[in-house]
Amino acid sequence: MIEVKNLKTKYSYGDEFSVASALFENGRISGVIGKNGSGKSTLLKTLAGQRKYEGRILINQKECSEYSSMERAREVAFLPQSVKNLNMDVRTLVEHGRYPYHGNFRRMGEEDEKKVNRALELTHMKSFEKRDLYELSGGERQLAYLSMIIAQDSSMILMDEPTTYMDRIHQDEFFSILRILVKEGKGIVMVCHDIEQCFAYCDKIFLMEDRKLEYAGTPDVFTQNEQIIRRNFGIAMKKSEDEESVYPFVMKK
Amino acid sequence: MIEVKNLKTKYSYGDEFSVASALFENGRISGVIGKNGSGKSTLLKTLAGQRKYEGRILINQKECSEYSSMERAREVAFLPQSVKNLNMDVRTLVEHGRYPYHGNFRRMGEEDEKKVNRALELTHMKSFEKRDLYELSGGERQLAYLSMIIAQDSSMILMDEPTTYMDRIHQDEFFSILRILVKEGKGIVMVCHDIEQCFAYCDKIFLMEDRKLEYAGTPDVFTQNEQIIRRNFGIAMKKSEDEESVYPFVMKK
Amino acid sequence: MKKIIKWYILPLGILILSLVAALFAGSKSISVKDIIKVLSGGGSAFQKVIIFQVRIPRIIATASTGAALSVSGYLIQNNLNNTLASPGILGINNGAGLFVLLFACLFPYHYAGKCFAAFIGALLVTTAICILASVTGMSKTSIVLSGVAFSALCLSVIDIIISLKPETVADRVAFQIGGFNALNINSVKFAVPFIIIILIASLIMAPSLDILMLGDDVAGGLGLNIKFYRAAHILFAALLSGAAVSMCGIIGFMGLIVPNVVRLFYRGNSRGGIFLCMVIGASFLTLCDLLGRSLVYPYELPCGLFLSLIGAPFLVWMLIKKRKRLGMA
Amino acid sequence: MKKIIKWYILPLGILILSLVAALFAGSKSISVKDIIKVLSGGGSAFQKVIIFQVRIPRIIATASTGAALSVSGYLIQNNLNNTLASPGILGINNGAGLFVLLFACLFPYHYAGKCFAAFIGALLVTTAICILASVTGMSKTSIVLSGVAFSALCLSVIDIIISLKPETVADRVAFQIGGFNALNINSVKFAVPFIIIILIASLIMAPSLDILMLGDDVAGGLGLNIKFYRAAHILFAALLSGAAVSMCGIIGFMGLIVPNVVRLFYRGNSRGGIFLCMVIGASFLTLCDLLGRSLVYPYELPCGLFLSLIGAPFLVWMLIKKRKRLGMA
Amino acid sequence: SKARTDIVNLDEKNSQNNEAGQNISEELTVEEDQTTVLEEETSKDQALPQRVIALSKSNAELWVLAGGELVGTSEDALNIEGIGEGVEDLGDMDKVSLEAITALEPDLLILFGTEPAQKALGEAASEIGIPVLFTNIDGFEDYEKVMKEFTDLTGRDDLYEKNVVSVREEIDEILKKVPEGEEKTYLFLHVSATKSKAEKNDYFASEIFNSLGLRNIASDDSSFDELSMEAIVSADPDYIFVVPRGNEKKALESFDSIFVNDPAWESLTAVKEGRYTLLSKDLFGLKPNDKWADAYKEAYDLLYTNE
Ligand SMILES: Nc1ncnc2c1ncn2[C@@H]1O[C@H](COP(=O)(O)OP(=O)(O)OP(=O)(O)O)[C@@H](O)[C@H]1O
Ligand SMILES: Nc1ncnc2c1ncn2[C@@H]1O[C@H](COP(=O)(O)OP(=O)(O)OP(=O)(O)O)[C@@H](O)[C@H]1O
Ligand SMILES: [Mg+2]
Ligand SMILES: [Mg+2]
Repeated sequence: MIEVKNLKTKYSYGDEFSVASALFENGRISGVIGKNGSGKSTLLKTLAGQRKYEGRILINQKECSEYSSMERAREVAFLPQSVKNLNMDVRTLVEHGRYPYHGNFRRMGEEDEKKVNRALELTHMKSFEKRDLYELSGGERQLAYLSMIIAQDSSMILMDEPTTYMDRIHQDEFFSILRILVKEGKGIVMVCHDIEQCFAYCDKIFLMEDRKLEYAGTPDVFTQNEQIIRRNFGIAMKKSEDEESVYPFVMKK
Repeated sequence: MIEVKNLKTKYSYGDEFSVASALFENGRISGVIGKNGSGKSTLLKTLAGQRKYEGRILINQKECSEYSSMERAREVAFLPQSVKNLNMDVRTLVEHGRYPYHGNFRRMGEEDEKKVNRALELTHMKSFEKRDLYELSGGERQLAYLSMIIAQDSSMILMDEPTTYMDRIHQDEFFSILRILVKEGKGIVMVCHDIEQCFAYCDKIFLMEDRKLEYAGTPDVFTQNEQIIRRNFGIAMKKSEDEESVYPFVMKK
Repeated sequence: MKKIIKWYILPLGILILSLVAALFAGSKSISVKDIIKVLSGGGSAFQKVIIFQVRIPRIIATASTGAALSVSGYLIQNNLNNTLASPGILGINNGAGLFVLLFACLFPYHYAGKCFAAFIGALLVTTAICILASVTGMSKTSIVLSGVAFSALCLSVIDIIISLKPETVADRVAFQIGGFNALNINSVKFAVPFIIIILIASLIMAPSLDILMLGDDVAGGLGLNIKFYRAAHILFAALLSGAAVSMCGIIGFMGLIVPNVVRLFYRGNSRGGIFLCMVIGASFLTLCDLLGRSLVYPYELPCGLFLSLIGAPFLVWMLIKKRKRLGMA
Repeated sequence: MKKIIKWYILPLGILILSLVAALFAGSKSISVKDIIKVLSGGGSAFQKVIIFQVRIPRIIATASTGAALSVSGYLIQNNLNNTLASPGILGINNGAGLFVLLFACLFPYHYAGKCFAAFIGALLVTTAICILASVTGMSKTSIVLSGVAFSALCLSVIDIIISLKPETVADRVAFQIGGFNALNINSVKFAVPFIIIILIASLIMAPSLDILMLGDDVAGGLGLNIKFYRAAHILFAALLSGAAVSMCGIIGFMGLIVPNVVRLFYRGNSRGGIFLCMVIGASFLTLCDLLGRSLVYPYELPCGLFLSLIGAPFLVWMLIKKRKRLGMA
Repeated sequence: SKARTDIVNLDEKNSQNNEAGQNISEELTVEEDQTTVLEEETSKDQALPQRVIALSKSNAELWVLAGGELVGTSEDALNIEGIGEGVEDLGDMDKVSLEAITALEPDLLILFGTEPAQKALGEAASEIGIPVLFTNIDGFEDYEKVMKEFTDLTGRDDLYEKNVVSVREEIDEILKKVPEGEEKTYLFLHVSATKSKAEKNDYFASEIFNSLGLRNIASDDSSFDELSMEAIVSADPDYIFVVPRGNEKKALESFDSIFVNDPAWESLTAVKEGRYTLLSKDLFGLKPNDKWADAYKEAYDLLYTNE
């Protein structure tokens, strides 16, 4: 669980980012939406302890900055918006997800192996485990990093546009994986540009506007407050009436 | 116009990629869809003259490999799937789009400046022109590269998942930009994972399956051949009956 | 307009000032008045010799060496996207050193010839690097590693020669330290026109360097012949530093510090960067050499000393000043 | 299983073979029989001196220097994600060289003490680099440029010392070429335990090196204290090469070639990479030194000669063999 | 050893007729049997060099010993006896500025033929019209030859008599006293502050000890010059001679520490029995020139009188 109060952060120039208060719960998928440049990535980075901030970020009741970095990584995993193309095979990458546990000293134990294998199976990347990241397609690479984050097995998972480059089937699978993780009690915070998907799968939605997080609520609430969505995305959302429809909420003009 | 016949290409290991025949026309938006790893990026790279190939790729009636690289760049622009985060300001980046014209020798002329400014205006990146790529959000960076490709002003534009990281408004704007370009007679080939968008905006759709391009047709044709889409994406498409719907074709279960 | 003053007029002004300073300062046996007399056609024979045969060639040599080495470093660093790349690390210096040594063994009493030897050495090694790199794909890593390999190879041959003919070690040391105190006028006549031509060529080709930095995918899409230009810039760099080295031996850190400093404070395109490297490198080395030859006259201090002594703290200062930008890269 | 043989047993076997070869080969005045006699407690006094005071310390020194320099290079290169990085380019060698020279001026002819001086020099310069780099954000570029700056600074002070005391130039050259023929047994006693401890420590810390390579964002998310580890690896590298340099002066290219070759043929994690660098570096330098001291006995050739002479073609061969992988990077 | 003296003698008239830099430099390689060529050359050219620069202690000394006067010399030569007050200090012999040389308007520049830095300087100087003379001394015989040339140039045969012929006689005197007996071995070390290097027979001081009946353990004529420690221990020389490169006084204070504390050195008989000696730099480190006989005498005393 991540609780945020009066959070403020800033780049060397430009306006301040702020969050008055927000709660990202365990067992929930929290979606962060907003325009380009509204500050979603900055928020996630800050929550992950990667940026200096003022105010409070309580991760499981303890202030983020009071964690040692390894402890924090056991509580919070973070997948950045763009990831590196490395000369490294997929399995090795995924094994690095276990770093917060074995650190430098312990070797990969049975437990670790199990977590790694499970992550690879969840993402269907088992057959790619010996392949190099350089030799993967964009979507496959994204799945490899996703496996790493799953292997990290932290109670909160922050993901910045994780479905980038994924095809539809993988996106669907991705959300079912999230469901599995959420059932295990993990909390997910993800940034997402596909509003229909977001409304379909997220339990709670956080909207960032102009470097501020000011609106939060269930998809239903947002559907009712049409103008907020329309202002940011040029469309509104409504409950789908078509029963063949893939998503429960669909965009309307 | 790009005409492809019996195209074959291959990585150092793994199966061959092949296209029996395909025509990417001017004045059209051609969408390339397919699963992760089906070979979309490889196809685009090959069309852009970035890979060795067997068979024929005719760019405006002339074999791709017979162009000098500068000539080719005046005919075909190419935006790769992932782009670099550089220490360079946006305007400089966009000006590089003029390289195929002025090369090393000529300086940026009035014509060039005009094209650059127009590209920046189309993408609404004019106000960012002095910003560094490092200081941009993911979506803003994507728009910067898009401006560069537009400034390149080639008759064919190949784009690999260009809407990555873009928010909904920018995506809409992106497609209206494409419409403008298409009206000017340019041909667009783009890879896209959002099927609804693709069906809404593309004039012709090319589906890659297992490293082969075997199906091509208008959105209507694909809508009729349900099983092909379903096999690849887990859903099918249908004409929208809802008149509030944003897209003319929507997914169905 | 402010930009033009800052990036063009100011540096050029500094260059001209340093050239003039270097012309008028030096031995006390010839006063400013004398120099003006000589320049306007008068003066004694010996004053003419000092000005026209000693001082002016030396100034020309320092300025062009400074420009050549800085631009050479800039080309290599931007081309390979590697702050640490320099003519030295790519084996160009060792190649030149090897040929100087070979030449010293074969024709021990032809000193003037060694400048051709150095130049040819630099060129041959670079050609070898380019061939190996192109066999291995002309990627950045393959160029860098080819450079390391040939650099090491040349060094081992140098070691063999020194082991077989220990008396050549002095030749080696003299070459390695570098300096202008015993500048040979023939080497200036050979190297300087050459350096000027290549400098102009690299200014012309500069835009391709910008495009290379966008990464291979994007650069290819913009119609850049990546392999060709990558090789061309390396070759230019080699020609420049080969010509410089042939005049004055190895002047370390010039090709490493100046381009890095320029890149820290200048953010425009490569043509501007090359121009700045050229002008700043030329004035900086001229001033360092001026210090070296006048501070303890008639003694000489190696100009490389001042180069590092002034350049390094300046780099530190720039690093601290620009630390915000560094954090992002 | 095949993996274990290939990456562990085979390299270790090679190491043991080279150590044994180095023990038995050498001056003709002592035969294999004699050596066995000495090792089992017998032999004449003079034979004992040769084996225990000359040959064994030398083998220990070459093996540990080889391991230290290779691992040092590997740590720096992976840490900074830069093929060209090495102890030399980061100023560690120049720092050690400066202190050796200072020491030579203050306490000439205390041969044993110069090894501490070298070591302390390397350490001080690295500390300075780390401080400047941390002020400027501890990014890769800031470390690299801080290294370049301090390296240049040390070099300029070296130049000043040599200008003031020209007789020290011989010390400078001796330090720069490096070798084991004038090995001081006290420096071995000091440096080797040290090297062993740091090697073990870097094997232990290896996983953090892997994580660093994922980039700062991802590494931070995995709980790595990026600044701390980046500094720690640099410091380890400095300690290793400082200790090595204190025994034998600068042995160029070791820290550049071995890690690059290892990275070309081995694709596993950093712990394996460090292990391979260690073992291959140790056997390679031991063999090179064996060649150096036995080929022209009673004279010696510098081991660096064979290092480049064998290492460089090997690197070329690896480059050609692995050219497909290179194309991607 | 072979003596070579190369003269790059630039005729002033010649240089006026030709365009700058296009001068024809006339290079004479004078081998042992060609000394006459040089004499002819100098006798034709009656004008004696008036403004001479010698850029090393040894060369300056030779020129002064031959009765010449200098206008400029390198720093290390300034304390030589017989150097006048007005002689210009030109700095470190490796890094003399061409401009400083030209400013003295020399008509002869004497340089070492073996030093590349001086060689380069010589070429650059002759390029702009300064006559240059290179010397190369590896032993007493070379000294004799160069002195012959110099005294011929200065016309001071009396000084040749005094500084060469009588020295030669003194040396012969000493050599006559050398007792016959078992051949002892020695190791000659040239030490700098951090390193020691064994000298072979081509070093001038080795010639002295060899003629006094000793044998250098580094005695072959290969060109390799790093003697292996194993070889030193195996050869176990009877004497070790040490000459410092740097400050002599400091070397005297601390040169013991080179040999003690290191078990390999300590095991040598010469060290155990204290037969290692620091020799004076003036006689055995630099060419002794007119004190050549003193060097022989000191070596003789060390070997035979002290016992
Ligand atoms: N290093 C930086 N220095 C200055 N400004 C920055 C920096 N990084 C980002 N910004 C600015 O901060 C704002 C928010 O950036 P952020 O990356 O958080 O946006 P985002 O909501 O993730 O956008 P996107 O959907 O495009 O990824 C943007 O306007 C961006 O230009
Ligand atoms: N350098 C390479 N070497 C070997 N195989 C490769 C290489 N690059 C890509 N591949 C493989 O080729 C296949 C097609 O890759 P490509 O990038 O063209 O897919 P894509 O359709 O663009 O996928 P995505 O939607 O994930 O971007 C993938 O299975 C990938 O693993
Ligand atoms: Mg973002
Ligand atoms: Mg792709």
